[in-house]
Amino acid sequence: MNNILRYLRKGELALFVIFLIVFVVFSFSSEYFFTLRNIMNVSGQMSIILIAAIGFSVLLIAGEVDISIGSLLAFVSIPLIETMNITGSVPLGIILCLVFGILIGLINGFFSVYLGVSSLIVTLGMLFILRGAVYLYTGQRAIPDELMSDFFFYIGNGKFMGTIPYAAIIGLVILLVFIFVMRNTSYGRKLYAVGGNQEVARLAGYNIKLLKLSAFVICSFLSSISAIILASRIGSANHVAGDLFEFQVVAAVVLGGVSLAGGIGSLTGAAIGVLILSVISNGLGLLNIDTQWQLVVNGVIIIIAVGFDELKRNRSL
Amino acid sequence: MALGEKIVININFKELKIESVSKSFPGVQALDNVSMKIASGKVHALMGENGAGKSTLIKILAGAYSKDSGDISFDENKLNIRNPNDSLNYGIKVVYQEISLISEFSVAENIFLDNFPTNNLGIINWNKLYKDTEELFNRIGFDLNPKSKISDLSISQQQMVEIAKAVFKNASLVIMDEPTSSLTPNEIDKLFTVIKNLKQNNIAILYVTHKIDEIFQIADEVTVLRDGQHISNKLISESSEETIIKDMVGRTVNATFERPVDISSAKTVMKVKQISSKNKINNVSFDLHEGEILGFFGLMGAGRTELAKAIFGYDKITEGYVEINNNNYKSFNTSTMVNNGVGYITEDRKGEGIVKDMNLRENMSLPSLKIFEDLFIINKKREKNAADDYIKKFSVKTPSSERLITLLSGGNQQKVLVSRWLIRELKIIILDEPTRGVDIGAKTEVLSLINDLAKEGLSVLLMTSEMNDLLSLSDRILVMADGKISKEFYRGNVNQEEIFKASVS
Amino acid sequence: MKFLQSNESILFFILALLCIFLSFYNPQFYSIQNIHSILRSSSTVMIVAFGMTILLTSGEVDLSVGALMSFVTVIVMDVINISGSIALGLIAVFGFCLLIGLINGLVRTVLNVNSLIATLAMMLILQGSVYVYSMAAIYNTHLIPLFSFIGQGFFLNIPMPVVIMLIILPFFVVLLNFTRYGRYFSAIGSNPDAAKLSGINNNRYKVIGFVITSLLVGVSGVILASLMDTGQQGSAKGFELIVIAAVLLGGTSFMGGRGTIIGTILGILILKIIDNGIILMRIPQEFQLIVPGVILILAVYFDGIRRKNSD
Amino acid sequence: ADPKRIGYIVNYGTHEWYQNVIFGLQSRADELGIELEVMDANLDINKQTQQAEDFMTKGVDVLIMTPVNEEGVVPILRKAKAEGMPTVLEGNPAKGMTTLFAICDYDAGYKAGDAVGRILVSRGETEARVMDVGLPLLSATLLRSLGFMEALAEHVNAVKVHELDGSGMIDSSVEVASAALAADSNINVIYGINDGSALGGLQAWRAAGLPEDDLIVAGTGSEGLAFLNEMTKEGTPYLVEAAMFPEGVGYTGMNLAVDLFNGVDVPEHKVTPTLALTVHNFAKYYDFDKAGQKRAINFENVAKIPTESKCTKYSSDL
Ligand SMILES: Nc1ncnc2c1ncn2[C@@H]1O[C@H](COP(=O)(O)OP(=O)(O)OP(=O)(O)O)[C@@H](O)[C@H]1O
Ligand SMILES: Nc1ncnc2c1ncn2[C@@H]1O[C@H](COP(=O)(O)OP(=O)(O)OP(=O)(O)O)[C@@H](O)[C@H]1O
Ligand SMILES: [Mg+2]
Ligand SMILES: [Mg+2]
Repeated sequence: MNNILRYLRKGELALFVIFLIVFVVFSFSSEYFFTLRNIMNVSGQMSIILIAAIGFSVLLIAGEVDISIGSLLAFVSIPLIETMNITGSVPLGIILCLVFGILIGLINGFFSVYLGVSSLIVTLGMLFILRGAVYLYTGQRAIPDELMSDFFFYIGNGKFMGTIPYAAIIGLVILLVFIFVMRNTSYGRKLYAVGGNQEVARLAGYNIKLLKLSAFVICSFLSSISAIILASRIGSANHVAGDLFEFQVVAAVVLGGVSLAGGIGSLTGAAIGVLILSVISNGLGLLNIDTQWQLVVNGVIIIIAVGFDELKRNRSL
Repeated sequence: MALGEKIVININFKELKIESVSKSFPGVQALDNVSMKIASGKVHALMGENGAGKSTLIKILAGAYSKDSGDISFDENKLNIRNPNDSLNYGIKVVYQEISLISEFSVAENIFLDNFPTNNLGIINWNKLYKDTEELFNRIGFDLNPKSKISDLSISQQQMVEIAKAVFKNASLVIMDEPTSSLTPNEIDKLFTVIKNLKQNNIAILYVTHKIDEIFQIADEVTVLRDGQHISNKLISESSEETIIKDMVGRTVNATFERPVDISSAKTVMKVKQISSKNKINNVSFDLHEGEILGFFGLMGAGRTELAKAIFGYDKITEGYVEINNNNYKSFNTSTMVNNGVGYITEDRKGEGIVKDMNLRENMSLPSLKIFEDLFIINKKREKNAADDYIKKFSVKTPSSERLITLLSGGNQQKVLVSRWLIRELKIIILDEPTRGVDIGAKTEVLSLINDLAKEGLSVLLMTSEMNDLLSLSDRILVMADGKISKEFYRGNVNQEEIFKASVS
Repeated sequence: MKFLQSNESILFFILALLCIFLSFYNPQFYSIQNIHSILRSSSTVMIVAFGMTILLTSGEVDLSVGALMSFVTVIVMDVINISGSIALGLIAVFGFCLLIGLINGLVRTVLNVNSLIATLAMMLILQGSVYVYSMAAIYNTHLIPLFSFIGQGFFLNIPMPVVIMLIILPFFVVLLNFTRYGRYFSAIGSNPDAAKLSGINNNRYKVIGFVITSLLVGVSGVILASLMDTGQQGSAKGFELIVIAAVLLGGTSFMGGRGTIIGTILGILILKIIDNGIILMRIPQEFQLIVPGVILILAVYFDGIRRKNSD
Repeated sequence: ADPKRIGYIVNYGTHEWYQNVIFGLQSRADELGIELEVMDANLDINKQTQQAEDFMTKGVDVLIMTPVNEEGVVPILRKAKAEGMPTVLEGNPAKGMTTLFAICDYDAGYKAGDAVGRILVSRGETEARVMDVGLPLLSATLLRSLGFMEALAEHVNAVKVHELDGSGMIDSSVEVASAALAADSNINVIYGINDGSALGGLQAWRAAGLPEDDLIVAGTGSEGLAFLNEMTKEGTPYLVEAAMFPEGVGYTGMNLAVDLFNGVDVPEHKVTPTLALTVHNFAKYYDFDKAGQKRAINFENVAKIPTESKCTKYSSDL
């Protein structure tokens, strides 16, 4: 415990406390909440957002943004499912899905970095384009997974030794790897520098364009992994998948203290942000709170959590 | 950069040659066939008015701008500088005029920004990073925790980090663009020691400054630019202050100021009573009289900037009050102060001064738009006329008032920011390093304008690190240390030694 | 000639191209009915976009406009149903919008929550609480003709929503271009510290920006309620994205500092004419997503090139 | 023994239609003394999957689901089967399901088309020029449009002039219908795949200032009060409603869930009643209080409506 506390920085600590409060409140108010099964469920459920949030944070830290990830989720699951259905090979489908993800990342990056169009605009456009393309291709019908392979089913639905969801394991591994990369490698620090002050980074001889492009690719790549887990959980390439996903990710990541202005924030924080929102959603569901109230509570909690954090950090403003 | 291509550094060159380098921006010929030679082991000073082209030349050497024509070479070897990375590989290190650090990073990370110590996998060796930084600081005799975050440092501490960053290793040519503009005398001494050290290591130094006395302390040679053209090149031993200034401005300038004898009997325009703030200010009180120039001295981090910001309503005060126009303000913001006729010029031009999306005219009129209004609508013509007046008065180098402010040279931007407040009726002006980066000609103009305005009744809070200006202009000097006022001196009985003593207590 | 060098000229060019192309394809494009239809549906977007332009210029954004708009339709219909008075309905709507705008503004300035997040949260809150207010849609039972006139009527053969938009428009053109408040909004968006140190009360103007936007949503919401003849929860879905996309297309910067009302108007017209053209041409409606996406990217790209060349 | 707790995951719980489905489920659950818990996926397919897991954690006796998308619930059904959780679907069939309760979309549309066709014939018209305010996103709504057009064609020459995507929302329907009417307003029938779409089409017609005398509007769903309000107006063109009685759907669904729990033999598809409602016959099924804006369903009379044992067409026939 002490180690965890030392590891968390000031802002993250405040969030962690909020998380603990939420956790304790739910544990007392719902008999189902603090059970191994439920906790494992939540850890699996949150991995979809978590993995995309990691990529999204990396990109934000590098000073760019990608709001097309929700549409991307729907888009890249098409090559995944189609390939599996046609060739009968799950790995091939996964590879193709990731390749498409990387390609979209490259396109986003190319327009933002090399053609100089603000990434918000590019990816806002991409949000429309990808969703439209999905509707066109699928004729607004979901494409079912006809292969029904156990392996694919287990990615999103299976549990290691019957307890720990594989999705949670995937999410955790990716999180740890990227926490390390962002904190302790020169590549990670360079991304921070580029997002923190692009001009300074340029004068330090960085290849800004390549660095940013790589961040776009990481974001799309990780979102594609989320897409695979989601596709496994919903057994299809689904045209309605990922709607408003970008909002959920933005809320979680900013709640976790990653700045929209670039260069500030940590993946640990982002992960705590995801954790808080996922646990709240799960807890409210278990308590049978009506959707309309869930929305209100979610909104209020986001304001309180971010506001509380900001107030602590910057009283004078 | 083509992959695999390796640039060979020849550190053992005799001189860096700049031959007929030209560079133009739309509407401006920033450099016009400029040639000069910088010998290794020598300090070469580069001087010129604001907008003369000094920073442009430096940015070309640094690979930040590409030149239109001309050659740059180490002895006979032509350099091919296409981007900052090339320049760094040639060993050209720059201390930029504007602070160029990542504010969220630690000191050590900033110093090794272009060269993190890593293993083969790109994993950073943090111990080595901090140890190397510590060693570097020891070597250049300057005391700072390598783990501190840049945003927690004062401007002058940041400047020292900039310098350390440039000199740390592999340098063949070190370029310093006004490195002392935000340093205290003590730090300037340290810098000069560093420079001597570099000389001994046979490193060439290009040194840009507006402080003419400095070049006589450290430079070996001086080149003067005017309007992008090479004007003169002399050995220091063969030149004098007068000749250099004459080369720079094309005329002589006079820099002594007359002050009225007794100001303390004038009526009080502002009373600061026991104010404290979260940002360091601790129980500060003083009165300001009409027409008085009240100088503030302090070492870096003494809290002058914080005091200025607290008085101006930028930072909230936690205790005390400010009395102005017969009102007591305990809680107020910047617009309260501006409405009471107070103005403020920041020391952080880039961060807090200029509005980069606006042109020169709009930047100038920002706090005074009310006076250009005809019934809610801004009268652009009057606004433009006012801007043109000040462009002329301070000889701001710009094709027109409609130019984006970011396209002006640093010193010219500063002139715009000074004009920003002079355009309107003011009772009190707070000047935090008002002449930072302003060339000697314009500086004299700014200072004598301040003097004239004070004679007409404007009260001035003057915070400047330039001791000479402070001494020659102030009617009274308050010395600050650690957020408090430690001592008060009156014009006529100031003693530099005592001032320093008071500032460290 | 100066006009031709501006961002507006690119948009204008795109717009003209679209119109020419569509009128060749289908002469119905220029039918008075079609023009009415385009303008009517543009005006609700434009009205809100005026406010959004101000907000984006000052470096803020409001994602709650869509949710607020559907809430407004419910309130206005319900209050008029109960009270039988349009005036009371409008008072309720604008009172409510004022409150929401104030909350958005204060959360942004006092709690210092990034407005993207603050208004995203407000969006969730409004989406939820509109059902707390009434689970069922509210139908027009008051049958006051004047109310139907607001959205469906014509004045001098111009649809009323367009008339309302045209009344509001000049106010914002003047505000942003010719008054000091316009300058303040861009200064705050471009460099908040410099603005503050110039004696501008940033927070006050930010709150004002949020309040103006919310009040404009009130206007659009009333028009929408009249047009639907219903107070409908969940209407105006995705409205915020369309408004923001149009404002950005119009050349306003998301980072603040730059904004133009004329650009915004052109941006909206382009998007709406594309929507319209796709229906006229009987192309699959999926393209209503794809085409604006492509145009958004290209327009901003060309604007960037133009800017580079002129600097 | 009867089940004690039943969980229902609705796809879009704030929609009037589903509020009334829930009302029907709850009415029957109350009669049987069953505790009904409802979670709302709010059109988020990922959330629906999570909620199914949550219900399994809670261990309800039967799980009822209206899929956000029918392909998307296949893995949930697989998990439920593995856990031995009896599951009932509402709306559309999905691979691996046990039983389903739903209206027949095609047949509902067909009944409305038939009613409209008769009115046209009685008016001496020979052609139906239709603006279909549809929702191609869902196969269910496509089936409705198809049924409507095929029934019309049996009476008159039926032409689909406009095929629109109104998102099922009144505001987008107004917008797309306005554009369509501007392109070609020579139509005499507006069909909406739900009440919002039909009303949106009608509102667009009104905003364009077109005459209402020869127009016929038909809606679908009997979702809430909207069609009753409009239908009872003097001189309205809104003449036909393909009623689907959502309360009845819920009522039937609860019975089906209990049967499944008790091991009674259940049909693969339990069809719930639909009917073409007009201003003349609605009172038999709905007690409508216009001033108080309330309606009350007559479960008994709805139960008497003869139902198909199987739909004429399914989404697989599209
Ligand atoms: N990026 C740019 N775009 C357009 N004009 C520029 C740009 N950079 C510099 N200039 C112009 O080139 C001229 C030389 O500027 P430079 O910054 O080199 O002056 P300087 O000698 O460094 O002055 P200072 O002492 O004020 O720093 C100025 O007129 C300036 O306005
Ligand atoms: N000992 C210190 N350790 C860390 N930060 C410090 C320390 N002293 C001052 N600072 C920071 O330095 C910054 C600037 O200091 P300040 O402006 O008070 O100095 P000053 O008296 O105005 O001198 P100058 O303007 O010449 O640097 C402030 O942000 C302050 O927080
Ligand atoms: Mg310079
Ligand atoms: Mg200072």
